[in-house]
Amino acid sequence: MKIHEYQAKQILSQAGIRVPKGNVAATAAEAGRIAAELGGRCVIKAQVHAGGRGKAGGIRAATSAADAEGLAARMLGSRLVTAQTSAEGAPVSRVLVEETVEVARELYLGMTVDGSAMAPVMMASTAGGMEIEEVAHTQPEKILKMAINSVSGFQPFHGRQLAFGLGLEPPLMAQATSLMANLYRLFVTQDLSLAEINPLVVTKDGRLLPLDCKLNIDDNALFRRPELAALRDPQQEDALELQALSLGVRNYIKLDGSIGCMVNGAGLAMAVLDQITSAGGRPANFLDIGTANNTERVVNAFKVFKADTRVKAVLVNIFGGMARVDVIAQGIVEAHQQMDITFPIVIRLAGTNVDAGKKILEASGLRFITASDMKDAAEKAVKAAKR
Amino acid sequence: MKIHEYQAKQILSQAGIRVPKGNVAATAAEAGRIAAELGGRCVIKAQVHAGGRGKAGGIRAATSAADAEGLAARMLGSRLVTAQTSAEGAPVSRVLVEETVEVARELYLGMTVDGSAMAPVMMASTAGGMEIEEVAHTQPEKILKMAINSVSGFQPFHGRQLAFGLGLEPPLMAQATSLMANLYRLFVTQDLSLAEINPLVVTKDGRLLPLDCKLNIDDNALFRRPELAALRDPQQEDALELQALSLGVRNYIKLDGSIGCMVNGAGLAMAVLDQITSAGGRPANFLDIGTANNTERVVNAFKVFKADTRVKAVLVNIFGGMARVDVIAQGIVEAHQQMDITFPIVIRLAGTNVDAGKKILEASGLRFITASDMKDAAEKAVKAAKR
Amino acid sequence: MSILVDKNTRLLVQGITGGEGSFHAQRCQEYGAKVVAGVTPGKAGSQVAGIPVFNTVEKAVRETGANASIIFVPAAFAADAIMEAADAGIPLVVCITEGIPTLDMVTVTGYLNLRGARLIGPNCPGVISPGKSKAGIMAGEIHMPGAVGVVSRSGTLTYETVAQLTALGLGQSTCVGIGGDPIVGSSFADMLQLFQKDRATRAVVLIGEIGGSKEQEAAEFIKTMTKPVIAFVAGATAPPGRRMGHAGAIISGSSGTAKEKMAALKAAGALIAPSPAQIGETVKQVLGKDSRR
Amino acid sequence: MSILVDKNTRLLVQGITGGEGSFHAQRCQEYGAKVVAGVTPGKAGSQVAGIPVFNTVEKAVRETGANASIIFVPAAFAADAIMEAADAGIPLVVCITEGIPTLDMVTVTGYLNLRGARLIGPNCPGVISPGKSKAGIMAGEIHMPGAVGVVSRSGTLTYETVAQLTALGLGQSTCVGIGGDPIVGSSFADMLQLFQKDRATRAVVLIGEIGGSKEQEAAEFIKTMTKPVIAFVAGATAPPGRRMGHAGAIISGSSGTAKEKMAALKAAGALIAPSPAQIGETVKQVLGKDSRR
Repeated sequence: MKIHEYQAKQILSQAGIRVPKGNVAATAAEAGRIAAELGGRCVIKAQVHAGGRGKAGGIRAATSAADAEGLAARMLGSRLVTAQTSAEGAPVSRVLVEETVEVARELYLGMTVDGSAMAPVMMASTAGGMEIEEVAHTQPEKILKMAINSVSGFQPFHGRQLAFGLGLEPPLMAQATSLMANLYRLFVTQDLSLAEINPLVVTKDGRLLPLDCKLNIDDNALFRRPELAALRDPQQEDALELQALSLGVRNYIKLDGSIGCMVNGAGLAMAVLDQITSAGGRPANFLDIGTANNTERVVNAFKVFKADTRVKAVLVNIFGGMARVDVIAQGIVEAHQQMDITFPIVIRLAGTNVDAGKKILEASGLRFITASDMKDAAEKAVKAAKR
Repeated sequence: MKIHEYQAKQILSQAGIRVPKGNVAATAAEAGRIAAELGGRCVIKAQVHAGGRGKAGGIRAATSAADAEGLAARMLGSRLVTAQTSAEGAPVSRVLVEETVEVARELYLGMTVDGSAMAPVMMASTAGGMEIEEVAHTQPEKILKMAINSVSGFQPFHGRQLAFGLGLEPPLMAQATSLMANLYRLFVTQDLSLAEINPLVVTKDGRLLPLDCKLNIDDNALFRRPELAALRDPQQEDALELQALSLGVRNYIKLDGSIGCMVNGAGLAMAVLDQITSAGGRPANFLDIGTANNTERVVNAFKVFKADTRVKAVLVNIFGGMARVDVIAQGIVEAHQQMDITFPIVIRLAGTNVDAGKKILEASGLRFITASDMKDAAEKAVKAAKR
Repeated sequence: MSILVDKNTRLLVQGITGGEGSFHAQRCQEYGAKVVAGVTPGKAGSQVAGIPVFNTVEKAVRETGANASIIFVPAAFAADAIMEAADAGIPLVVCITEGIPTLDMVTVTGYLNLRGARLIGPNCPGVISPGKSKAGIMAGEIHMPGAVGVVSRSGTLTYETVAQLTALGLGQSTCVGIGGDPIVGSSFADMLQLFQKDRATRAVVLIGEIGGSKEQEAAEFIKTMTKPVIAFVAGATAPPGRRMGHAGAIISGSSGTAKEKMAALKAAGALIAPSPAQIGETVKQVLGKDSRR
Repeated sequence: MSILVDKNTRLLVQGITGGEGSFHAQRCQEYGAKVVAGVTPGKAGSQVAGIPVFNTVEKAVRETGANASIIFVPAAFAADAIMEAADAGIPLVVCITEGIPTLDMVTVTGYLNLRGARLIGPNCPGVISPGKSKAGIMAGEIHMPGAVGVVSRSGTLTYETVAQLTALGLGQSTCVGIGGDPIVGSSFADMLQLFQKDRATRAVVLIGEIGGSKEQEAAEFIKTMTKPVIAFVAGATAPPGRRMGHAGAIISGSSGTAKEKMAALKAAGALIAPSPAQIGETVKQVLGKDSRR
């Protein structure tokens, strides 16, 4: 789960990490007041769940409180289009008003969990302010990586090694190791899946400050982090995905094509997308219907397909295992009973209770396009969507 | 470092472990008031740093607030002599006034660090209320032990295995695993060296309650546990040991003989005690003078010997390594200059700067009994003490 | 022969009194697995389909000699269950549970490493050695005994693959789902190593996914193998930065894409199936050509 | 030959710019040890008696090839220093520091186990292989090269023993103080195993103390040894339940007493010195009688 920059900085601050002075504002007047408290000169940052804000005009310097109020007024209520958002952009309902910082150096500090090391990894780089994946690709030697196993946890020596590696001598070294220790503790105690401070700046007055910060929370751990789960901002999420979620269809991701997909299992679902693409079509979504054996979720998935005006055809590919084919088939029939479905449906069924499932579809008297395997299904769906 | 039962229970309570209702009192009137709040019927427990209080009359049942006040009045200000105290006993300056609990079963739960497992170990037994070392000796199968390594930490399965092993079925099982998890967290986060809940009782109304509790804190970790260090009660410590401590002579332990000992190194100091004993004498103390190379500590050690009226002779056995023999010798001379020393002093010197040390003693013109090795020294000290 | 499970496997089911645990304990039993015990704390003394239930794994192992465990307990309690199995000395732990917090798995894998236990999963379909034993949730009837090893990060895509193989008359030695999470107990390379040593396995199918670098690590091991490996990586058309159902299936940076993974596998000598529907055919081509037994 | 340290030991001194670190770095150097580097964070570029100082152990190892470390940093920072050395790949770490919190050592020993590094100490005098190298704080001049291995929980009692041996013309192969704390990196049994394998060692002196059960574990190993072991356990007359300077030296329960320890050692075949002043004599008797080379 993603959260906003201002929320991430509040969390850093609670974890004992010093952040730039400032506050979040939901109205232009509020932004002006905060700017005045900061002495007028400040930075106004649009709060959206996407990077690339600077180039897109989402981060602006204000010279006075009035200027700040004006900038905030223009940002608030608008949609910000960055390289990382969709073409419609993300809605700006809050701005972060922060002190202007005189930057001497820009560094990068990040944490994630490394599946190969099976441990949290702290990453540091002198190439701060840049897209770290770009740096990893072009200048891998510029990224210091340290896997921190859970036997030792984060020790001061980890911090010294990274800090000296960044060229930070005392007393900045001590600031850096303390910040890293706090970030590690935050990461492991709060179930973060990603923490990025980019840039982490050394100010001209000798402070180490997170100028921007991104924290993602492990979705699987939200059940035990209710205070973090409460930070979700639904406005930043796609409308169709939100609708799917509210209908209990959890593993739904909107894509940009015209073929709605309903598959059981994430791997098979990805393979179906691949198969559609190689058949010359474009999927409208990823959807792993999962294994919960009830017809309601199937009906709800069809509600989402119907709400998606781009969908010209639907491909159902089910290989029963945990999931039972007859239940899925029953769900498809119920969907037709509950709503007016006009798009063609290609169905490929296999696995547990497949015969019972096929009988249900036949008995319904409804028209479906049946397919013998996933390749056949993909080709038929592409053809159906083009009609 | 030891603390009182009432302090230990406060710490348990802060760690989320339910303890019997009650409070500590320094006056009989206070004890009466607490007893009244508890409904009159209660238990009065003398707070001393020693076990065996029950048999020694340090734990008494009161039937009313007035009764409680009377019992407290008799305990407070007295000295309690138990099997674990010296003959003079330990002073009672506080009593714990607690609810009377109807006991259905008595269990034992303890934690310590096992040097062989190199990990904290949780121990549980159905033989609650008994001296656990006695149980370990006579019925070792009655003690369940579980080493908890720092990779996993305490996991619910550890708790279930111990709880089921104690015959605790749900819902007591859940109470027990939660209590154990809290005790483990307390132990490792607060640098305890020993935690014993004995007995841990199952009450007739189905509660799991620590009826008595002993917590010791790792002396080496007191520097980072100031709030625990503040719980020290000097009244419970031996006067000579306290004096030694206040003089900076840290590794001093009072024994019951007549030969004062000053040795460098704990192992050698123990060996010297053994040598004195095998020569037919009895040491007055254990004293590892350590390696701090200053004469003041040596002088202070002699102040302690002088304050100890039982000391008839002093044995100095120094094998210089980190510690320099000349500094020790200089200290001995300074001690004679600062105070009137009447007991004979047997000195055996070896190791770093031994020649310089011997010269200092010779040049002083003072009379010492010199010895060639530790056996010789012990024999001469025993002889000197008998004169 | 086969890997991981066979006729000697004595299976314990953790969470056996729950809906899924009870259902699959019986399916495994029906398939021929020796299901010797179940564990649900507080339910000792009861039975599920004749299988005795114990309060703790330690006790279950002591009384029944269980040497493998399959876990169905909910995500919040699964890490504890895995460690309990390892602590009790069980050498093979299969965790079906999906949705375990990633940092729990950091602890679990560290602990299992210490105890020397092998974990398959979590968030996986488990293991089947067709005709011998099953410690998993896959439908037994689509499988057929034979000489192809299958290892996959995905459940249903494994079924798809197995169905293709069986339809072409290509039986399987063992099929393993290693799980779709960012941290899983066993890697592709771990399983390839076992398949390489297994006399019954003549070729291995590896089914990867976008995200992480487990396929690249597998490629390093494939370079040392003498048996043919047929590979497919799902998610070539998935958008970057999104979690595709499997928590591990996020493309981050350049190394997680299906394209790079397939390139690494190909460079290491694996044959890449052109589409998910053609995995079986590709295996058939390879085994047809392969002169080694 | 010898154990742990010899002419090939390239010693790193952690905390080299402190009083003790600097003093003993020079004493080790004077004794003939190759002291190749020192570490004090923030002091990189400086020198102590010609020894280059680095900010981190990792860097020091990379630049100087140090393969052993001796640690003099204060107790509050010592655990971190030990782990830093192990993390940098140093196989032998000697920690002199006294007063390290016990739970820090739980973490440290778990981590070193993972990294495969050996720790001697903490709260110990270190290691000396007379005539070859010294990674310790013992006075070099009381030692003499020879065939007796010495292992002890105590510092000065080791000196006492060595002085007795040297006075009797019995040189030492290696002398190791394993440390007096409840949790130390290496046990008696670990050291006995090395001495048993060491061709230069003909007999081993083991000096134990009250508290814990390390001597009993040593006894188990002694049963398997072909070389004679001469033992003494200090603290026979110490009162129970008190911490005798060494945190480990507390008699708790029945198993920690000198009497029980000596009985266990004796039963395992060790010769018990009748008093601490007679350790040397006892060794002389044994080696006189011992016909094996």
